[in-house]
Amino acid sequence: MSGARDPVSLPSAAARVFGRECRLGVRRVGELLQPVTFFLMVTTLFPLALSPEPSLMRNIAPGVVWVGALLSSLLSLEGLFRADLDDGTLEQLVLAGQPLAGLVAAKVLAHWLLVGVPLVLAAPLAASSLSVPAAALPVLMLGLALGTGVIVFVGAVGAALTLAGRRGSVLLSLLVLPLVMPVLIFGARATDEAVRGDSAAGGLWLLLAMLILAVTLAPLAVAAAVRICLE
Amino acid sequence: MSGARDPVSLPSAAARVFGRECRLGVRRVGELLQPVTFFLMVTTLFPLALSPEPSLMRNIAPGVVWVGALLSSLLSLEGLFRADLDDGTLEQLVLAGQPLAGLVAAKVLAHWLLVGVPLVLAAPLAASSLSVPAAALPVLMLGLALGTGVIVFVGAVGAALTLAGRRGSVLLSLLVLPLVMPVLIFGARATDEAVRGDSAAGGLWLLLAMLILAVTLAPLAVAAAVRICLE
Amino acid sequence: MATWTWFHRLASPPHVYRISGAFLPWLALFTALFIGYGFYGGLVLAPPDYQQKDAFRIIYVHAPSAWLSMLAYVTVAVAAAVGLIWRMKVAHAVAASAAPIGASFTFLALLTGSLWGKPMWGTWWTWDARLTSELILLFLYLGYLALRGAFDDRARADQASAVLAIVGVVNIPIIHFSVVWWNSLHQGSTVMKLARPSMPGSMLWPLLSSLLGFTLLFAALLCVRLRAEIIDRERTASWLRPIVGAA
Amino acid sequence: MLEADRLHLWRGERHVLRAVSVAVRAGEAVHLAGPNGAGKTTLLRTLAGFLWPEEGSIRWCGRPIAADPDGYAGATAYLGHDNGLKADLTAGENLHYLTRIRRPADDAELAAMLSRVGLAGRAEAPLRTLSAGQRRRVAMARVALSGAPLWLLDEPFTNLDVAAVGILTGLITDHVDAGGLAVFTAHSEVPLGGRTRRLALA
Amino acid sequence: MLEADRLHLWRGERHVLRAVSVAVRAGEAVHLAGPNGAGKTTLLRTLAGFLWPEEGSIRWCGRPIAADPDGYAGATAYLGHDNGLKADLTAGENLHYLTRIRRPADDAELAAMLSRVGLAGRAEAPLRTLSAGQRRRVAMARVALSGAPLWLLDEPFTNLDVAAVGILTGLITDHVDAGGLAVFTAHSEVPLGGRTRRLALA
Ligand code: HEM
Ligand SMILES: Nc1ncnc2c1ncn2[C@@H]1O[C@H](COP(=O)(O)OP(=O)(O)OP(=O)(O)O)[C@@H](O)[C@H]1O
Ligand SMILES: Nc1ncnc2c1ncn2[C@@H]1O[C@H](COP(=O)(O)OP(=O)(O)OP(=O)(O)O)[C@@H](O)[C@H]1O
Ligand SMILES: [Mg+2]
Ligand SMILES: [Mg+2]
Repeated sequence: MSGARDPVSLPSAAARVFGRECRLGVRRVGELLQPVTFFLMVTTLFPLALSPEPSLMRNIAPGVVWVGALLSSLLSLEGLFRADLDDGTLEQLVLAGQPLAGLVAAKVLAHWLLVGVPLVLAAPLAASSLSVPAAALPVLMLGLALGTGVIVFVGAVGAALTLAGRRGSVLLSLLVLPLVMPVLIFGARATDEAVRGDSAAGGLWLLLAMLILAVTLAPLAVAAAVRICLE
Repeated sequence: MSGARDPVSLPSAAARVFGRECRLGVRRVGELLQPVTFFLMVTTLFPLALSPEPSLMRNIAPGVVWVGALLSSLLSLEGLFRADLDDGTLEQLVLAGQPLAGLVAAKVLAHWLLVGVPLVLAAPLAASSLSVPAAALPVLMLGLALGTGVIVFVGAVGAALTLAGRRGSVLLSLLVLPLVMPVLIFGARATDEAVRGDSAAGGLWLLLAMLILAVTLAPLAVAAAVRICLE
Repeated sequence: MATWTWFHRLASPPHVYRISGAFLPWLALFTALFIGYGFYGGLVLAPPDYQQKDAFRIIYVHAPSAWLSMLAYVTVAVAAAVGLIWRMKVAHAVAASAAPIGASFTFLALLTGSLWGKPMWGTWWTWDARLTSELILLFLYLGYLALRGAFDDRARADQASAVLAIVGVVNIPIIHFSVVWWNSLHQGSTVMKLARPSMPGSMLWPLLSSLLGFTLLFAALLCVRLRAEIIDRERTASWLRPIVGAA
Repeated sequence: MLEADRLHLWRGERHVLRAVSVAVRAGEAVHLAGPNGAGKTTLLRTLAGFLWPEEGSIRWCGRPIAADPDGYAGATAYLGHDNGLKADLTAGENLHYLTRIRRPADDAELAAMLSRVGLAGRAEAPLRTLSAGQRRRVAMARVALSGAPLWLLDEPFTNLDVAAVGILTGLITDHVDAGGLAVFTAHSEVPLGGRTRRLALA
Repeated sequence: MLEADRLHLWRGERHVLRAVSVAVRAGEAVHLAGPNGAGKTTLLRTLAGFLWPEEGSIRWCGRPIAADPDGYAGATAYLGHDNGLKADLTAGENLHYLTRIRRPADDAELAAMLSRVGLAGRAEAPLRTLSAGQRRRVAMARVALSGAPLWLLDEPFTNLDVAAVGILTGLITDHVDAGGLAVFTAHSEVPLGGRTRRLALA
């Protein structure tokens, strides 16, 4: 009797964690919609505060959309592990007897879906209010899909590292921001190229490469950080 | 024996609440610095994501600064009453036997100081990174001082109203944003006028009027909302 | 004290349910009459404007729905205040029923306004004071409805949303006087200065009739929704049993 | 002095309080008993004014509590399943702020109470570094310092060791003997002698 | 089977565990006793692998637990001062997810356990609408369903009424009689017969 009676496989345990995240997301639709509403707010508040000259607007539109996406996915990360830590369910995840990296990867993946997909879907709305031409939409949306993935996976490491001590998402932003700055720069540049009608393939490939790196390495770091921060 | 032995006066009870907020703010410096770091992030990320043409930058600078200030003070509001609700200290405030509006006014006032003052102090930094002329700084800083006051007091009503039910700061933004939109518009416009060298007195007087209105009426609404949302 | 008990008896759910049922057919009838004349007079009889051609005819929907968007909000706020101060459940039911109607009229005003804006100003949307404050009104309605939805408990939903409705009422004068306080793209007040109307009678009378008709429509819709709301709230009450059983 | 009469209260679709009546006189403690989910917490929170009964009345000194909510609140001390303390403040700071928004109290009084609940040496420790039982002790010190005549305590003995149970019993005894009122819940018997009346919820 | 040998642990500046040793064999339950702040929670969390002792060793089946942390975690069920349940999920959903990341279990088994802890009718209720004791019951159902041989329970009897105390004692008895191990803390005596050994911390 050295282990549990008959343990489940990692994929099916990860599927449970994924399912649980999605169910929770649906229960707390308000929280789920927060990043995307925030994104739309940021992108529509600008025309209000700036003098609305369409020519100027089109110039800064890609940057505004990408800054909005970065900020809103960053903000959604603060609660990623914090809520689980507070109610004790994070301990249960650690004690599941599964490789922790696999379980947290499922959790972060679910978070990406729940945060990233609404952002990508809302992008056309934001873009049109900033008079981005429709031709640039595919690049914008694809770029956001990849870019939010990088942000969420890299950000998860920061979220796990800042669990210990008092809650302070400032630390999180400070840790994560330098790491995801390239995403912002390449994403905005790719969109800008698409707006001017140039090819944006280079930027998108770069984002894809970053995403692959983040998805493979970040869960290991997250698992290590979670173990350290439970006390 | 129908009341407490010898109750304290409202001002001195309010002073205790104020002191407690400040002490907590100092204990959790990380949390305290969050809005201002966020503000600086928003205002410095822009030049990074946009093509930094100084002429264009100066055009949008007032809007960027004000959107940053609005967003960062809004975000700080989510936790204003939530933390107190979770650990049961909000109940203790309600049961203090003092007019609740007075106590919450002290609390919100402290929050304004802790959030607003750093923002105002950081404004020159943000403004210089956006190449706002130094001559416009006094108007910008005065405007921010008044404007964050309105946002914090009006936002406190939203924070109290969204206490019940699940946590969802999306709802908070949804409720508060329409109410504080005028602050953004007038604040940005006044700064813009100062940048162009015009007189910005009209906008500042309007902000002051809104502040007086908010400071006098919001605490009553907050107190009512807190009583409603405790269950 | 006598008026007080009279007030409360008047506001009892069964009484309100009965009265609103009795008003409903009459409201429907006069709604049809006034809107009918307003639309016929405005869309068919009135001559095309010398400047705007036929585009101005959208006023017969736009002005009334914009007016109703504000009236409905004031209704919500006043009902909410009554409910909050005198703990009157029917008043909360009125607020809850009026809000979605008001949101719809707001949406209609925005829609017709921006349809009209395209030919008039060359753009669907600008960040003008009146347009922005009307959009804010829509956001306020949406926030009000979202806040209601966030509570499991109806009594608390009533009270919390009442606080919000009252706070939000500051927006109404802003909408109305926005054209006066700021130099706005939007039309100044035309209808309300009856002393010197800046509109020929053949355009004005249909407009006034459709204003009245929309107001009656609001009242009629309010009655319908209020009755449904009362049934939902009082579903366990004994006075409802014969009524619901019969239906 | 506290009279609750035929209270009815629903939570969601659940009819939790069904015609519950309680009367507590000065110098008396009422022990609310009942199985999990019986409505003890609900009743206590109703008495504290956080929940409003759909029917029934609550009177304090003969007047409905809604007539003077602030006055009634000032007469009430509440200890719930949560301690009502800030984890980031020290034990001493917590007591300082929570006591002095209610009544003036000098430092010696606060220090004496801290040492009475056995935490004399821990006044400077942030609450988050205290054990569960030590936090509960701080919370009971807060109640004892409140100066309120009416104590409403929801499972106050949770997490307390034998010594702390004795201390809390002593605090309640002193309070009641000085003419105070107390309503508390507990799942086991509490040695308060003849001061306690037991009220069982369904 | 579980052997902790001369554990030393500091928290901040406090030397909380001083040469604490525990050994638990299969079919045995250890009752950790001690006053508030003695270090019971600290010891349990150390045994669960959340805290690492500065000195001393913990062995499971003869091997240091650091050698195979995931394997040891799979053999452990932990119930802390927090319940480890999501307030937004229903009782049934909580058990579903928390059990099935550890082992396959069919719906009938989950339902049977819910009714054993007296919550048969409340499977669909969001946890936030349950009373404190009802939540603790769900948490103990989670432990019983975990299939883990080693149970670490921190004041599991908190908030439980008399009936629930009986149910939990029954669950522990069954577990131990089937060859399981349990370490629990409690401030009062627990009627587990001869299965329990008592270990007092300073
Ligand atoms: C999206 C765009 C628009 C919005 C949100 C909007 C909003 C409003 C509102 C809120 C009112 C009621 C004002 C009050 O009673 O105080 C109103 C009235 C009116 N609007 Fe618009 N409007 C829009 C576009 C237009 C356009 C393009 C025109 C035509 C040039 C127009 C003409 C009028 C007229 C004539 C009235 C009646 C004025 C009065 O008698 O007070 N609107 N609109
Ligand atoms: N917010 C809520 N919504 C719906 N039902 C609720 C809510 N809160 C509590 N209940 C239900 O009301 C009943 C009474 O709960 P209460 O917390 O008062 O019980 P209690 O007697 O304090 O129990 P315990 O001994 O477990 O603390 C329970 O059945 C509970 O499920
Ligand atoms: N994070 C921490 N930092 C510093 N000291 C701590 C910390 N956590 C606990 N302590 C101290 O360690 C000691 C043991 O705490 P622990 O929670 O293990 O006690 P316990 O035996 O579980 O008590 P209780 O019966 O009250 O639950 C206490 O004196 C406590 O103040
Ligand atoms: Mg309870
Ligand atoms: Mg403990």
